[in-house]
Amino acid sequence: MQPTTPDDYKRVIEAALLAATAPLDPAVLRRMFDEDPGSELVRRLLEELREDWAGRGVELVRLASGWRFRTRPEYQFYLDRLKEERPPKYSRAVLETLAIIAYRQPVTRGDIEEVRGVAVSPNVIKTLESRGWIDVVGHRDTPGRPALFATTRRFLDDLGLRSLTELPALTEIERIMDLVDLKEEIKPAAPEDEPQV
Amino acid sequence: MQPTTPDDYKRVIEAALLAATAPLDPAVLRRMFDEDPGSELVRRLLEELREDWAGRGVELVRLASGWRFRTRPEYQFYLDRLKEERPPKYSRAVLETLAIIAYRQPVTRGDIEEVRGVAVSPNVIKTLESRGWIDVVGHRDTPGRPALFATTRRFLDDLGLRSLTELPALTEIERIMDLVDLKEEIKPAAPEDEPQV
Amino acid sequence: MNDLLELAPPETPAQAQAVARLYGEALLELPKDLYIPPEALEIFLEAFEGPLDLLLYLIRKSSLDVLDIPMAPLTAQYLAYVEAMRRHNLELAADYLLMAAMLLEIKSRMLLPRPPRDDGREEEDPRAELVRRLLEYEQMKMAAARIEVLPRAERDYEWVGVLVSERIVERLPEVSLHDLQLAWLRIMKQARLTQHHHVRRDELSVREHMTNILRRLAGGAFVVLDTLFEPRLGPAGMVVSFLAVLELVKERLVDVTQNEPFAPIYVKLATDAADDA
Repeated sequence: MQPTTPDDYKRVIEAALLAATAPLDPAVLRRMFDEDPGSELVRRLLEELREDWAGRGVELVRLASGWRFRTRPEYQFYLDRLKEERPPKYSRAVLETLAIIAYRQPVTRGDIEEVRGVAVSPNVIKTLESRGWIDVVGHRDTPGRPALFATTRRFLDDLGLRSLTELPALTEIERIMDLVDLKEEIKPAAPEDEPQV
Repeated sequence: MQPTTPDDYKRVIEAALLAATAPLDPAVLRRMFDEDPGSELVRRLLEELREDWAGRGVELVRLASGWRFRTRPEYQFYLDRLKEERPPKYSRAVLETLAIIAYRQPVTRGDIEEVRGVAVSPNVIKTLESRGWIDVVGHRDTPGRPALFATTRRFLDDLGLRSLTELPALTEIERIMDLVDLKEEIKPAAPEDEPQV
Repeated sequence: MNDLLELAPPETPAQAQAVARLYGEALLELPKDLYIPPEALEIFLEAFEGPLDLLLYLIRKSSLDVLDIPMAPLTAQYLAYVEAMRRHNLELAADYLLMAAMLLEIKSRMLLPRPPRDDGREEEDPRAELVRRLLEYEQMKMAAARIEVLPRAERDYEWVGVLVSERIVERLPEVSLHDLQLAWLRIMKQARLTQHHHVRRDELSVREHMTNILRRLAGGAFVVLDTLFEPRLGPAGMVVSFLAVLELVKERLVDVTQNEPFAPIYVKLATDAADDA
């Protein structure tokens, strides 16, 4: 197969760019052919290709070191779901803090520490705040005027709840607890609290 | 951007397949969407995509572990010129070992040596393992518990096969061998298969 | 693939003729056929994958019938090769010597008369095992050649893999209700050692309203109490809202003021509490 028409050249260039693992420079693309199509034609074909791919999930872009196909950012949402890697997990400290805020709101850091029996690291609060799941809804009128934390709408949205009352009922939890306690009598083992996020 | 028309779904699927680093199964593709387009539609869109790409430098193929885009072999001549290094050439020892594993799997190293009549170098096995074409699928319950080797899906994918049954058929010899095994007195009139392809 | 063919030593036309003449005859002319220039011997040997490969070459080159191998000439030819190798001090693999022994053994058994077996069936041909191995090896050798010519990734074609454009977005952990439940479960288990928390659904509802009211008051302004109650919540909702206000007062989170009887009741965040809310 010897490319003769511009379309022949375009097909080869397209295949090369789709399979490339790095951006390709027009000069490099020209090297593929016995008969150099010339920089003028290659440039024109690259522009044509860019237009051919307009409106699709993949676009041809010109970068500092050459041309490259890449997926459009709008498609990342879907491609992310193909990723093998499991999403990161919050530490136990973060989850427990979140649970306390969710069930006992509004609460101060001191309240959380009292329930958990350990100090709450500022990072834990920061993690939940930056996620947009908790915020400060006021301050308690006690010495130091500690901030009162509560969960946000966003928290409900992200967990698919319409209201806090849709959180798992605690009675149910306590029933489970009793079961767990029963089991633990046989084999007691509590993992250590990991300190950080 | 929420896909609504079949074309929307097709664009996402195309982008996913173009960006994938391994074949993608229809079931995996469906997982990208909040609203499952259903296996019927996905299958139809894949067929459509395959046709859309006909006559271009890249083709959509169905392999053992799913669908994947690859360049057409006719274009390799050009793409080779962009390559920094040559693809590995496998020695006869490697290829014969691969053939024995492919056709007789699962086999131990001893089985391979029995067929080839010579010791199998550890490098041969290592070469095939590091290419991801074979792996250990178990151990034979004999003294020394030797490892049992089999070919992987990647082997099928890399050779463009959907299943082991698509491997090149073994030669007529097989039939002759069965006859030998039966110890029948037979003088085959037909000449032997020519030794090469 | 031509590789395999190229590996075989080149034959002169004279050799080819000699071989052809031998077809069907019981004997091979060893010296002519076997002559290998000493400098080529090493390369020649490397061309073979082992004794089976060498035997197959000898058989195919002489167009012998693999199912009816003339053992004497084949053995002689094979031994001549092995001897040539040995003379040139090439490291001779044990596999080659083992095969030599096997050939000699078969040859000697062929010379002996085969007594009829008790069951009346004919005694197995001493060559059967050798033939089986030769055929199986040849079959795999051909299979290897056929696999070799299959279009192969990275040699005959490339996988397509365009760059995935990724905005630098931190992948956020996912939390499920189950996670929360488990977290709470752990907390309660620990807390149980000291005290017993009774948090009921009703209470949760009150707490949600407490949060909502605090948000309403976040500006620090006075808010008319009545406006904190949303009629759309129904009587139960109104009661819960009211309980929430009472709870907030009890926890001293809000101040409730009324200038005179029947005047509007105002609610605001507790003194100074709104400053940095």
